[in-house]
Amino acid sequence: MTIDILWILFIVSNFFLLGSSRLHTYIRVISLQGFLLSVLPWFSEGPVSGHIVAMSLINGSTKGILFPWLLSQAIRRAEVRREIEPFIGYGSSLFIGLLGLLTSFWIGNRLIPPTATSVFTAAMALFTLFVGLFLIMSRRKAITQALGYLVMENGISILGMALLQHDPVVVELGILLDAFAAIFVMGIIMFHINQEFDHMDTDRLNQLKD
Amino acid sequence: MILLWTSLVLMIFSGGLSLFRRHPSSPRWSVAGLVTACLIGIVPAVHSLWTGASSETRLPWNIPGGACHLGIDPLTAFFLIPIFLLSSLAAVYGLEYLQGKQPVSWFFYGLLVAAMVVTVSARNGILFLMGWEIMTLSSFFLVTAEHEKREARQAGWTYLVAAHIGTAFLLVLFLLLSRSSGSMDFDSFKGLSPSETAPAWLLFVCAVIGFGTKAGFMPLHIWLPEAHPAAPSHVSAVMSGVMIKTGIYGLLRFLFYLGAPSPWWGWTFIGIGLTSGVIGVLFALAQHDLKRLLAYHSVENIGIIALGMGVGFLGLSGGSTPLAVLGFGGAVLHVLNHALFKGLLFLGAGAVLHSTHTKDIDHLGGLLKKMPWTGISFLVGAVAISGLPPFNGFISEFMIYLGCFKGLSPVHPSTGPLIAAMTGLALIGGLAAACFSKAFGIVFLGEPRSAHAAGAHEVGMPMKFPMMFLAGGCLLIGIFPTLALRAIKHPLAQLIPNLAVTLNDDLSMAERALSMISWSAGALIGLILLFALGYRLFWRGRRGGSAPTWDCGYAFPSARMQYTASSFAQPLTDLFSPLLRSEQIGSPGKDLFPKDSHLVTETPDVFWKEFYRPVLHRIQNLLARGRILQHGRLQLYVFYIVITLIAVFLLEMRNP
Amino acid sequence: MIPALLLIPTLAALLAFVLPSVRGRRVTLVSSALAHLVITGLCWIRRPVPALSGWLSLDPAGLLFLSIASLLFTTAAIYTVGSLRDESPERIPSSREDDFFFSPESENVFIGCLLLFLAAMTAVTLCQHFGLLWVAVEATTLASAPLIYFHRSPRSLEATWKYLMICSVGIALALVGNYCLTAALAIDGGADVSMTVSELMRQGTSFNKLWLKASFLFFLVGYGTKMGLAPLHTWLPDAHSEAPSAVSSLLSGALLNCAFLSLYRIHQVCDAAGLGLFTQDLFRLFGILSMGVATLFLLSQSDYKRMLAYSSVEHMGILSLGMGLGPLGLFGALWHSLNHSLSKSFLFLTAGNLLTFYKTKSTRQIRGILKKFPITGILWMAGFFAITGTPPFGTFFSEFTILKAILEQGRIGLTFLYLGFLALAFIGMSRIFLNMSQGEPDETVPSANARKEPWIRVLPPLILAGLSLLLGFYLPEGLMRVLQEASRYIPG
Amino acid sequence: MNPSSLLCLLAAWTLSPLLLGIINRTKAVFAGRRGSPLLQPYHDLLKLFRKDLVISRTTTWVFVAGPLAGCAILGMSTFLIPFGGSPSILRFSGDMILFAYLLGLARFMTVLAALDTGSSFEGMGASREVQFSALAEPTLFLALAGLTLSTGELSLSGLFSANSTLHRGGMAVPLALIAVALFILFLAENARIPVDDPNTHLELTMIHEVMVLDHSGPLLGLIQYGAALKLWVLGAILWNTLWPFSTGHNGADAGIALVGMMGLAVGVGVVESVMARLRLLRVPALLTGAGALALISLIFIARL
Repeated sequence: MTIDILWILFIVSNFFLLGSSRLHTYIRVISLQGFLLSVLPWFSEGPVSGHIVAMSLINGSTKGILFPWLLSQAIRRAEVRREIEPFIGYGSSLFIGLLGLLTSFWIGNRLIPPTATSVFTAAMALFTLFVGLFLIMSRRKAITQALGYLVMENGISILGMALLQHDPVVVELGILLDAFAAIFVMGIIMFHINQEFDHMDTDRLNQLKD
Repeated sequence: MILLWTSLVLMIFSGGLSLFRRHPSSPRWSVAGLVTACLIGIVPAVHSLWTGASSETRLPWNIPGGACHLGIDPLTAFFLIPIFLLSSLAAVYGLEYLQGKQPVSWFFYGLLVAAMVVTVSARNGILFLMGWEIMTLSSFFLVTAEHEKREARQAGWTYLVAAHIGTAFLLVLFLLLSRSSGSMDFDSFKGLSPSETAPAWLLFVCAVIGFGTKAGFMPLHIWLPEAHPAAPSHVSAVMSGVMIKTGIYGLLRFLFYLGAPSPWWGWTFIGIGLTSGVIGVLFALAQHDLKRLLAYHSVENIGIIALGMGVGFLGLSGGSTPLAVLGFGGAVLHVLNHALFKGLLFLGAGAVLHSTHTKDIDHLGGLLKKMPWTGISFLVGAVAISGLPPFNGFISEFMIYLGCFKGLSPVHPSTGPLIAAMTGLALIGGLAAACFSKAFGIVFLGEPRSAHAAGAHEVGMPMKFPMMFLAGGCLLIGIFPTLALRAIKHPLAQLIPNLAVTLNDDLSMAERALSMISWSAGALIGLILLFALGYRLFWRGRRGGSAPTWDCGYAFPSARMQYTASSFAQPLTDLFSPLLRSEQIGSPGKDLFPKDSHLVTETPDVFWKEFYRPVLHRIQNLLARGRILQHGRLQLYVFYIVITLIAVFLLEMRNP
Repeated sequence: MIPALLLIPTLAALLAFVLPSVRGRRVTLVSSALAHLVITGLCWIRRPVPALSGWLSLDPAGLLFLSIASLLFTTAAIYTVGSLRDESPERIPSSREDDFFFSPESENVFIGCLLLFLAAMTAVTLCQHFGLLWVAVEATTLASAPLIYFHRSPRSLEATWKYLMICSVGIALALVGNYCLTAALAIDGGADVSMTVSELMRQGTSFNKLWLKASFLFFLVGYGTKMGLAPLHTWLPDAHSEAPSAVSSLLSGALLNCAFLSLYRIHQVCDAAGLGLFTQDLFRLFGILSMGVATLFLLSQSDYKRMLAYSSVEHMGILSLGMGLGPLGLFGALWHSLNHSLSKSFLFLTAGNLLTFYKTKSTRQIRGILKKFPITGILWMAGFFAITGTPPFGTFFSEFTILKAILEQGRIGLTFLYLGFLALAFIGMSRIFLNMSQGEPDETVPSANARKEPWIRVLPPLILAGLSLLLGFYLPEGLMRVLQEASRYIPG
Repeated sequence: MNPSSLLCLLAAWTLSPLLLGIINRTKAVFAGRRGSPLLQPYHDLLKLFRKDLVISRTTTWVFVAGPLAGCAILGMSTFLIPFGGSPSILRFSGDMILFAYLLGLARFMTVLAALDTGSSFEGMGASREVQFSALAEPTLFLALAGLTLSTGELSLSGLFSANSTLHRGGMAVPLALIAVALFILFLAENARIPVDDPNTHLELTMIHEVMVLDHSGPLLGLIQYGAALKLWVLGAILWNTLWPFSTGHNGADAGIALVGMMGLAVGVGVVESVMARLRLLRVPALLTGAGALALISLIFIARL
């Protein structure tokens, strides 16, 4: 039953993301989610292998420490503190988040749990995924979108961690590759956006349209 | 068959010759090759038509469902002969007409002729469609040969789009036909019972729309009055004379795969025929561009062919063999006749254009004196297309009329459509005569209305000869219609196989009538010659001198005071103005002492103006609203992804 | 041979990154492309032995797409050399919006990434393992992003940002798909099964259906984003229009196919697991939707590169539709992917030439190409006929085959939608293409010297156009067999 | 060949100008004048044939060919007309079609000859002529269809032969309608009041006469003779419809037919005397009305 505490933390952190405007809060929450993720494999049944230990260490160090640090560096360089004028207000965001939670549970409950760990794995993964996507589509700043992407990654990782025992290494490699790509390539591009437009709003990035 | 293949290869080769040799004499070689190819190709066609024999060859072709399967049977041969004949004549004509300009157009010309040949002799669906589309493309390039002109581009576009949409229906038709057997070979379509593939009405509709677009059935004709005037005249002649007939060919060949015809097929065709015929000729009347006028007459003549087919289908569905024989006979014969006189008329119009550099009828006049040979050829064409004896147009219309009369019987359901067909044909005939008395009268008679016309000169032999040849053909069929009857006998027997027993009886009835017409035509010509001789002997010497035309006492008559084409047609166009919707720019002089005034009337196609253009605009505006989708914001795009994801999940995970 | 296929472009890329000489880099590019093409050609003669315990092997579909990618890359490489040479380095890149010159200092990054892109695409065609496949697809995104950003203009920056962001979201969803696939296996204890296509297909119906369905849905949305199925296509017109034309030609002709191949793989697995009808429904839905949405934008498009991009969306719709129609449809779809790639890439290369000649992407400013640049004009016209499925180009026959598949299933409504969208697209594109090609050249629009069409920029599209035309007349026996094996279509 | 047919042909050739004389005489009587002699048209023709020709410089051979061919064609059409119970010399299925188109050809030639002068008056006449004839043509065919429908015969001679079923009982009403339609056609085709006024001399109002303004001498004579022939052949068809009976005796039938033709001429004279010419714009309505009558009769017959 201890795993349910983990889930509640995930849900709360997700709603925190939806309701907050400070970029530093985002980063702290994402860091928290990274640590939560690293704990997740310990709850699965079966023996604790060296493989699991290694994975949880890698996860904790990258998602809990490395990425947040890189992002806070980027924020400092770009001199932005908070997300202003999101497309969807914070109150509405929370409400939509609630709807997303319900939908996730609706879909997740239809899927037979892949492992005996918890019945909520799929639902939680979907919900976190949804929150990440929602951040991308409702916020204005390029950096918030990158943050949203990381949240999404976390959601995916929930599923991945639950399946770690069945999973070949390649899938785990996938998560890391994905995250690296996101941080590095997006970081480069954000740097260019910053240089080109002197700020990181994506408002100017709508020239290409029909 | 080997001759046909040789002809095809030679045709494409000699057309391609013009691509590589940029020498002034290279068109000459191309044309020589083309004419030789046509002459070679015509041999097996004539043989098949005369003996009723058919042959085919099949070569492997590595396209799924496709096979290089060509064949000649009487029906094919009947369409091949005008193709070869008119194409070779028009090629000779084009040699002088183009004067070495646009050498590349010879490549497309060769391709066009070859594609037409492939289309009518293909025995495999894929090959047919390939020929069909190459035919469209090559003629598209010919239409836009002078693409620096706006009209040519517009015409080309309209043509291309219309042809493309028509082809889409053909694709459906072929695929539905091949559904039961899975093979695209025509042989496998035979003996198909429609219920096992698709409802017959669907196939029928697809065929009529698909082939009708090419043929120029009335609401689908819009490309035709644009494309024909834009093309070089020898190409117009080929397009109008034989290319649009491939649509008729398609109908004749494929409708018979659909099982027993229903009466409503006949009614549909008669309806199409009346619409195309009457409205076509009315629009022709309202035009003052000579080639556009001729193009509308193609619509009209296609209408006449459709009337004949309608009569034929009524006969088939009602079990009345004479009706079927006369109807289809008339229709098939009109295909040949139209090729002759419309080819002739387009060549004539081309000669006028070549010599005067204008095709506006209102700027011409008095050309008969300057261009006697062109003039008399054009006159022959004009009389023939009006369906007047003793020329060929009369023969085919006569057969359709006779079919209508023959089919009349009280309380029979097909009497109504037959009467409609007959009356419509009469109206078409009257209006066509009106239109061509205008076309010939204003262009060739009277005084020149402009400097263009005054400076006209007769064209050279390469242009004169094809026209005279075709005029001779018109007269030949007009005087010896029984010859033509012999030519359509085998195609008819092939079309209506279950009637083969009674075919001879029915044909001999027509033959009796036609031989009497033959005598009458001979007598008529004799009588006219007699009168002419009398005039020559007795009165010609008694000229009391010559004078100006009676001018009602007006002091300074000028050539510009002559009746123009527009004023000539005005009573009729006024009468039908609700249909024609002519547009007027400027106004005629008013008051007792009118000042300078200027009046232009235009009669654009009413279907294009009132239907296609608004509909296209409507669609475009509607779709333009959807373009907000691509709004430029990344957030929105991600939103699409989320919505799609949720939608597919809700859609597919409903019932676990 | 498989290692060679992967290693040649990778090593060449490393070489290009470090090589200081301009000429050396270009020679590396072309020669490695040719080498790759030769080895691909050898694969037709003898299929290579699988590597990495079957994770990498070349099945018929892979062979088809590998050949397309390799061929297009070779032509694009030659073309790139020409365009790099034409855009002389001493010209100063201005900050104008329509600045299309390459900046010289990034040329080594460009060539390096181009080669890496080839390596990634090769990997996609070779991967039989879903995890590895996913990595390879991700790698194509990463390798191609710098290529799109090559012009360093705000517009290309925007395009790259959108491309990266949307494709990353898509690829993340595909990763979820991978997990769901694992879950589908794990539930019934089939944990030891390797996630290669053949192994999974051997599992047959022993999957957990619901997880497999979920997996497919995630794959569909994920790889569908990469493939450009509407409404997930939004990055495509931006990226394709802003990238250098040789890159556009590769993106459209080869990369979209890679995504299609990924979907094809998961479709194979679902089909073997008895979910064939379910996947087919969705493929048809997305197919026709893509065709419809693309038509919206084709009708009066004012940027010819965007028009080509939307046309790609339309054709991806056709491919998806074909995949949703059983073996015959799949046969048509695979065939069509070949035809489309050839025609679209030569169109993009020609568009690149037009851009160089006229310095504008506006369809309204270019007139009379046929008169001014005859070869380019002919290519442009030929491209129009090829892309709209007009005989005698190969596209006609493949579109026809798909229509046949639709009608064999008796879907009359779908028939009318399919033909209707094709016709509307034809109407829209014909207006644009014809107006650009025909007529008198507009002398008020500045353009390059007339009659100056360097062969190195005209030859590659000419070759592709010739092949595209050839496929309309003749489908080689070997190719036919590959198509049939890949689609399991046995002609009756 | 039937000798009586030959006689009828000769009658057509010789007696047709007489009809013109009768019409003029009737009109004179109605106007209270004495009028010209009945044979005056013959004198006119002879005079014209003896005259010299004056030809416009604008014209070509078409100008001469028009009257020549026109007259020859109308002469040809007389071969197709049965008269007074005797069949025509040329008869075959569908000869009525040839007949209708021969009239069309003659008109075509006349119109061309008119246009050849380049005069706007003659152009105007030609324009009106083609308009009215285009409208008259369907009416003629509707009438012919009605006759065919009621008899099942396909040739003019068959339609009006002694054993034709045209005089079957119960056909009276539709036949009368057809006859009225044919009478209107008869007036219109022969340029008679109320469609055209053969005696007017105001160019702007004329149709047929204005087309031949420039023809003179023998050519004008040919035109007038042709007009007389046309009057005869169309009259013969009208009379045959009005009197579909046979006494069984050739001579008697021919006599009755001759008297009938004279009667028709008198009838035309009466109509011309008591009616005014219609406005040109109303003529299409008249012709369409005739077509409607024929159509109504067709509906009757088809149902019977």
